[in-house]
Amino acid sequence: MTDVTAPAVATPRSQRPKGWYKRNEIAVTPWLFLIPGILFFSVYVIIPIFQSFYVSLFEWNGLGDIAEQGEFVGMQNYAELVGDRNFEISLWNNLKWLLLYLLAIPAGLFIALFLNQTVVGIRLYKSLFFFPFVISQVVVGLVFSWFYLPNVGLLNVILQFFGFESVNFLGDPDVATYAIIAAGLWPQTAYAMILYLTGLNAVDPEQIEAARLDGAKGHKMLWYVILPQLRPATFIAFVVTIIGALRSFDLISIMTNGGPFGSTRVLSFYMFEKALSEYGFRMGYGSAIAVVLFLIMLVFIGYFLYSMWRDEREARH
Amino acid sequence: DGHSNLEGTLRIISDMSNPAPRAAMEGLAADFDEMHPNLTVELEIVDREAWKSQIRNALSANPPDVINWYAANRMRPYVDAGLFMDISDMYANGDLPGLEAVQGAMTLDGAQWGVPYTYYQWGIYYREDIFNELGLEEPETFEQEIANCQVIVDSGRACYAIGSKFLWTAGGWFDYLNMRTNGFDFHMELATGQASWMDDRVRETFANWRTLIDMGAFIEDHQTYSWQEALPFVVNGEATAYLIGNFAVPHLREAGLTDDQIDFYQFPMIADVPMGEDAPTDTFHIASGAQNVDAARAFLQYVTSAEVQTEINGPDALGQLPVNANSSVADDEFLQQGFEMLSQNASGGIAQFFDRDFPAEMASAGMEGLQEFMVFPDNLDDILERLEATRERVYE
Amino acid sequence: MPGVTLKDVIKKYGETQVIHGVDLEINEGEFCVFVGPSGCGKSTLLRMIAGLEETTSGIINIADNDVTHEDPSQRGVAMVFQTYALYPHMTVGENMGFGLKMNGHPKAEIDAKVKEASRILKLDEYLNRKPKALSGGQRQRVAIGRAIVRDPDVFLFDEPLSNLDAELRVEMRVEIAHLHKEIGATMIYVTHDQVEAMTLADKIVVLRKGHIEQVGSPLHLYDDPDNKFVAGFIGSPAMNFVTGTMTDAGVEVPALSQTVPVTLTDRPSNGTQVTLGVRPQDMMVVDGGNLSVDLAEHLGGVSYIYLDAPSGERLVVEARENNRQSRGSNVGVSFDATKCMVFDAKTEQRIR
Amino acid sequence: MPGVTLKDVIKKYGETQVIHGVDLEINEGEFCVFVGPSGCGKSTLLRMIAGLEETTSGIINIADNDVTHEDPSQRGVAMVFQTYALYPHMTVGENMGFGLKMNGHPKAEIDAKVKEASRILKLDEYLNRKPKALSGGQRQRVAIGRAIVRDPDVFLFDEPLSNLDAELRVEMRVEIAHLHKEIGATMIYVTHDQVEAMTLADKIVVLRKGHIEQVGSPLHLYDDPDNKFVAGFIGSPAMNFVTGTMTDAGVEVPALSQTVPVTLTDRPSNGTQVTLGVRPQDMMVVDGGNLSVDLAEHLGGVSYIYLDAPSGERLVVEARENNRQSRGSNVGVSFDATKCMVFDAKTEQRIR
Amino acid sequence: MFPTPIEKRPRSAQITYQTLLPIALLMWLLPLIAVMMFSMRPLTDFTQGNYWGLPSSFEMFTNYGKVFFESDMPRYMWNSILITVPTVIGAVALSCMTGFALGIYRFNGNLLIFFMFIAGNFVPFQILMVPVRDLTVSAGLYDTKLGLVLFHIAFQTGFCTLFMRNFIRALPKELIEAARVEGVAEWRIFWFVVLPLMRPAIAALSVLIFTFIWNDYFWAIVLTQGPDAQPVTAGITSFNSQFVAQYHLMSAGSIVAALPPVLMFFLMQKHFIAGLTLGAVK
Ligand SMILES: Nc1ncnc2c1ncn2[C@@H]1O[C@H](COP(=O)(O)OP(=O)(O)OP(=O)(O)O)[C@@H](O)[C@H]1O
Ligand SMILES: Nc1ncnc2c1ncn2[C@@H]1O[C@H](COP(=O)(O)OP(=O)(O)OP(=O)(O)O)[C@@H](O)[C@H]1O
Ligand SMILES: [Mg+2]
Ligand SMILES: [Mg+2]
Repeated sequence: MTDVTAPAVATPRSQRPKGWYKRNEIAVTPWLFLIPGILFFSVYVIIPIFQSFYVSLFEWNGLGDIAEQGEFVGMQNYAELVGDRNFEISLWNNLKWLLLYLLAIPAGLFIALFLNQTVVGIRLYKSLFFFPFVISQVVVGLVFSWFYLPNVGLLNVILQFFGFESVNFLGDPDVATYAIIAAGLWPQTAYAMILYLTGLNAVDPEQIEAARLDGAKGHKMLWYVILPQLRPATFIAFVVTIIGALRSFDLISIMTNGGPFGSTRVLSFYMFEKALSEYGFRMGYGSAIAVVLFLIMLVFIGYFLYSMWRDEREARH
Repeated sequence: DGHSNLEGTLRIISDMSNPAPRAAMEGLAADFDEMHPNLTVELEIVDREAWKSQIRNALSANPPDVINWYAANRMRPYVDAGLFMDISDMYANGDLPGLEAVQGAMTLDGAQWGVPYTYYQWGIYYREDIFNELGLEEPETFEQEIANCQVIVDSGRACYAIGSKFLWTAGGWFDYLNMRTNGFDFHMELATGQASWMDDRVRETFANWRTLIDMGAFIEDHQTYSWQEALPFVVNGEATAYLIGNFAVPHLREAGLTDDQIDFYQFPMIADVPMGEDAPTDTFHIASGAQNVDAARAFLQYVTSAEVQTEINGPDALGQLPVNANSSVADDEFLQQGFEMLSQNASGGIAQFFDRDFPAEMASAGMEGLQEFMVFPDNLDDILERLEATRERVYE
Repeated sequence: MPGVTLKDVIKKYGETQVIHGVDLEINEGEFCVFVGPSGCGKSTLLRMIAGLEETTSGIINIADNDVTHEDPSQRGVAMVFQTYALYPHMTVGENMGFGLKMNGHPKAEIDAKVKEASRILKLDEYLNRKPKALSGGQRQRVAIGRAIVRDPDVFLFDEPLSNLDAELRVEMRVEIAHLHKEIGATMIYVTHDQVEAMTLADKIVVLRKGHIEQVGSPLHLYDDPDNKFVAGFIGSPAMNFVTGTMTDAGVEVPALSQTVPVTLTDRPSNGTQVTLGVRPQDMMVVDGGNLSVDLAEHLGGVSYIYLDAPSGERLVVEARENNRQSRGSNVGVSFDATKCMVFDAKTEQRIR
Repeated sequence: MPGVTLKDVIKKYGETQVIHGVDLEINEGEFCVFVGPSGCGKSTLLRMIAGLEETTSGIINIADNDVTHEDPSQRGVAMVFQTYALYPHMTVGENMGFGLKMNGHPKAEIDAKVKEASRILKLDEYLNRKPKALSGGQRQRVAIGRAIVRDPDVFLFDEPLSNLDAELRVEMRVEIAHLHKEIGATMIYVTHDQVEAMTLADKIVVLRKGHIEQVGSPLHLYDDPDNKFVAGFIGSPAMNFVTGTMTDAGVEVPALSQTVPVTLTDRPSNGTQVTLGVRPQDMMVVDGGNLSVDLAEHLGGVSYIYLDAPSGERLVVEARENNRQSRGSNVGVSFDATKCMVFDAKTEQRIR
Repeated sequence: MFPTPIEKRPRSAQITYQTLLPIALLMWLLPLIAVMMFSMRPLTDFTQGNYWGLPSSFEMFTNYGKVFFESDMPRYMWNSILITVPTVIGAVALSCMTGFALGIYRFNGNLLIFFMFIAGNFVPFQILMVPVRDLTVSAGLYDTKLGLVLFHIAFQTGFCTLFMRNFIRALPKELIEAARVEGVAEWRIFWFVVLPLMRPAIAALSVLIFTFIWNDYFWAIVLTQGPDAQPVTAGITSFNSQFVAQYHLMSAGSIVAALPPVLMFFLMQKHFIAGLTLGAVK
């Protein structure tokens, strides 16, 4: 090696002085790209979650400033929830939603299996079957409330045609929730169907052939070979269905507005009713309901994040 | 006069979204705009049902100058929150001649918070032709009512159409049954939380109601319909009467019923108490955050003036009753009857309506209970317990 | 006769025919390898034997039964796939036992057979692992184990080693050879790897474009190919081909500036265009000549010397010694004329 | 001295150290190949030279500049990736010119350089195609072209041919050799393919577990490995190893029932456990002996004969002739004792 | 393929399948078909109880004409467009950036931030309702399209980030490394290398977000009122109160409101489904 000054002249490309940004480019760039997203998301999503917790500690009618108009009541809103029958009804209805909404998964699988063929025009059939998912829940709600109309609704016309009594699906407190869930299952099943159709596409054909050589047929093939491979699709269908069930609001609002006499309320609707609806002036109470809903959802979010985290970890190794 | 030099913009949000009121409101705004060359009137008409929940947002940020709302307790949250402007001085100054009689409905905490612009009677609208066919008379007592109803039910019809999906129609029934059974004062005690829902008098009201329910007086599945959706039952003759406000009349006419086919009678007497009536008043208010207060006040004066009142409540506009004592009631069978009923026959007092007299939370829980009662009368005990619990919390 | 017999087997996908009337006999216990360029129909033929593709026409016999229209599971065959096609959600043991379980065999019997197979394949300690936790070679062994367990008449392999790296491939190749010796079942094996074909096969079937080009033992195909295609396909590095013309003295080859004195039984007339083929192993580089050295690759034990002829043709010579020819130097090649093969330039058929 | 120098280079990922103090000098214009088993750190080392991985400690010099903490773009290196890493949305020409364009070179200059590179790589007619429309070999050439255009001091290749099929690999290997001859830049090349390493390298670096085992020319490593690992790694089929004990007469090898009379300068004491290594190419099968033939693979030109010793050890012999040893027959092996290598059984170091 | 391809089954099975398909479809879409039939009837059919018989006259054009010319429907539709399109652009732009940052760079807290986006994306709306409404009101954005747009952008950024990050993750990282070796600045890598490769993801997300936002109802009623700012989903309720019990018009209105996302789906089907599954499954 000769002296140290020579190379600087010989290879100018490496010795250029660089600015601070240039030197820290790799470390700084991601943050620059993240800032707008994080900012927006924090302001509108993350911070409001905590604000909701905060509001739930107040008795406040939503008019004026919470610090002035609101009254700090601590956990009292939550205490009141415990004895609130409507809350209890909502909770039970949410449970019904959770459980019955899951029917969308087997139903979607069934339709997907039915449609997983390559006959002429099947693409059109598939997209038409998917239709309900694209339509707004508001329209689905309207469509189904007309479908359910007592006496003149199509469903009742059909029932009567087969000699059954007409049923007031949305007017009977014992039936209404199920009727709304059925309406909700319509688009949700379509969603699950799409997930399964793509899942079925991704099933390794050689494994099916191996299974055929192994003598697995029909439902055995489905159970032992296909379903396990559809696990990712099932997982996603599960996640989106749970979330859909807990978020159910539009349908209830459109179809029964919580009625008859509050029997179709779920937490998300009850919360809205308490906080923002015509007679609802209890922001604190509503927020407390939202917090409970959030905590329930947190179980599922946690589960989802955990499995994502597991996948991430595996992907790295 | 001094108003002609109004300038700037006057922002009005109105909930008169049904076709006829909408046209009336639009005309009103246009006229006012024309009267004041330097003033621009911006009118936004919002859905009437939606407005009930949206008003608070509208008042919070960038509030308009003038808005629609309802009288009585329904104003309470906004008055408490300081969102309505106190216009007591207008009443005191005599800026609002002819409104003395209705001032009460606008009064909370000893001050006035807005002006009424229309009100309407409630009562029983019925199919005159079917009554004639069955040989029935307008009843005056509850016994007659029940007897009539029996005839109607026997003829294969329901006596009353009602659409209780949005609950408040059931509130109308309760108002009347309770006012007739126990009198106006007791009804108000209940509304203000002084009387208990466990009171035997309340049970008596419900017992009367139950008589009707048990005989099949109401149409089936009413909990599924909105009030408009129940109208076809009357139109088609499947139900003969409808306890409803006068606003239903244009709808009935539009559906093809002539004035020969529909008529109106006052809710019949049950107990020997002075007859109270529901006559809900719709109102205009100035938002406390209004930018153009001068124009807003002028507008309030304008709508409540005798001529304008006559005009906008006319049969081809709102088709309701004017609030100004100096204006004239339109030459309309129902308005005339209603006006007469309210001015002559409402000796008990005039109530606003269930959801306006009761505080919001009580009203909401209450009407839900009423609807449930109409479907499952056997649940009464449970319902009353619930309402009582709510009462204890709401009025604490 | 047991084994597998194909009679005029044809496969069409819609209008396109991909197998053109194949006749083939595979004896019981024979190890038969299908080779051929990509797309020639090796997999299709194998899958037709397995019953995974329908046979458009013709007859397939396995162990003397006509199975042309049988269900795959009824044919007494087991197949090992290129991608292994292991069920990812089952353990190794479950994977191997799955076929028996589906066919209602009692658990004890399944366990015994899985044990036996895992012993043969040295998979004992992995029986409870999922395929994901295995290396490529282990997975391949499991796939073979799954086949063994079912005790089939015929094993079918579709490029079973092509997803393994070079070292492992050699190892597994040896294992498959052992396996065949040990259980003695008929095996049909698809590969495009020459070495696999040469080392494993009792019988090689060379396919091209849905036709059989030649059938025979590896050395037979190596020593006595029927045509240029087979000659070029079998042997590595590939046979060198140079064009030449028949003369009285033999084949005149311009590229080498020499006339090769071949002896042919069925000698074509003088002036016929022919192709002369010489294997790199049969050539030697000699000093002085009209070929220029382009590159020499030294692999330790052996060297490949790439030569450019003035005619633009290219030759590869395999040299045992590490003799270093410098790039660009002019050399010639010498070879034994009896080791040359002559092919018709047009039909590409061997002239013997 | 130009070229690339590594001084005590260390790489840690968190707690795990994957490169353990590597010292290496690569001369200007040299073709240096890194080989070693999977996971030994070849790619990591290469990426550290490229600047794509940070260097935990140690110094990297390129063309006499300390670039240890420089940005990749400042090091004067160009890299060719295993997956080619071509930008799919750019044409071949754009791909090659992209780096220059981003660094603000004038368009005319870019065009000229791209032209030149495409001439060298015979890519002229593809300049306007997208990578999708190219074959694997062509894509690889584009990737190389992208490197050439930047006129780097050092070319880095990470298994550039491993995604190509066997035939193309041979072809591209030859092309890379040509390229190196033509442009004469320093090249560092990672591969796990023995043949590539042997044929391309001026200098092979054998890595194991993040350590350098030996550095040298291909034939040097083949002929004179420093330890058992290198001896076994270089050469195909791999060297045969049998255990033995030092005696006066040489190494006594139970597996072969013979004592091999090796001559060692640095002879260990009698009784020392050693490993004897003999390459398959250096052995011959002879009749009579205690080894049994397990399998013979005949590849036409050459055969591999697998032998089992009674001790359980396994030998491979490469035979030129197509002599058929039947399975199970007992044979012996003969070899020249001077071609044997002796390794310490414990340290696995060569004993010379 | 599972189940066994029908063309490999006996002829009878094929015929059964071919007939079953349209029947199943018909039953599946029955409620929708009913509504479509409603929308073509005259009012008199309903007043006369003729809900399901043959229409007494075919009034499709009258009914849809009414929707378009006698109601606020066109305004609501226009609002929906003005809300949806900027949201799609905003959310996709933001998430391209966040996805790039999270998908390409390794830094402390990467996974944490990523999980924050995912978790936020699954949160029930209700917990945001009160604070977001307050925020919007106090920013003077209540009952403005901008208020809705800003919120939607923020909220959708969660989902879009999940989607984009996973997509970018799946890109070969050698592409980025190759660019780095060539001395391309990081933001230029984003612009010239990554962004062009994200085109399919951007298309998929755009269609998906379009439908999500178009169909949003909850936030529309929380953050807006009246035909100035409300999108069509919320508008349909006031449309329905304008034409209450006039099923022919309500049906026509609903169909009109549902049409854009349906069209979007049909035109961009491939992307739409890619969006649903890639975003979720990957
Ligand atoms: N489902 C199909 N429809 C139409 N043509 C097909 C189908 N499957 C295969 N082919 C065609 O049949 C021919 C033979 O294919 P096959 O897979 O048997 O080739 P192969 O010899 O196995 O090739 P490889 O070595 O690449 O695996 C090919 O030309 C292929 O294009
Ligand atoms: N990001 C990382 N984090 C932790 N360990 C890593 C990381 N990248 C590589 N390693 C480890 O470093 C070691 C060397 O990896 P490297 O990729 O350099 O091996 P290689 O020799 O190139 O192998 P191959 O031939 O399979 O490409 C391996 O053990 C690997 O597990
Ligand atoms: Mg194949
Ligand atoms: Mg590597």
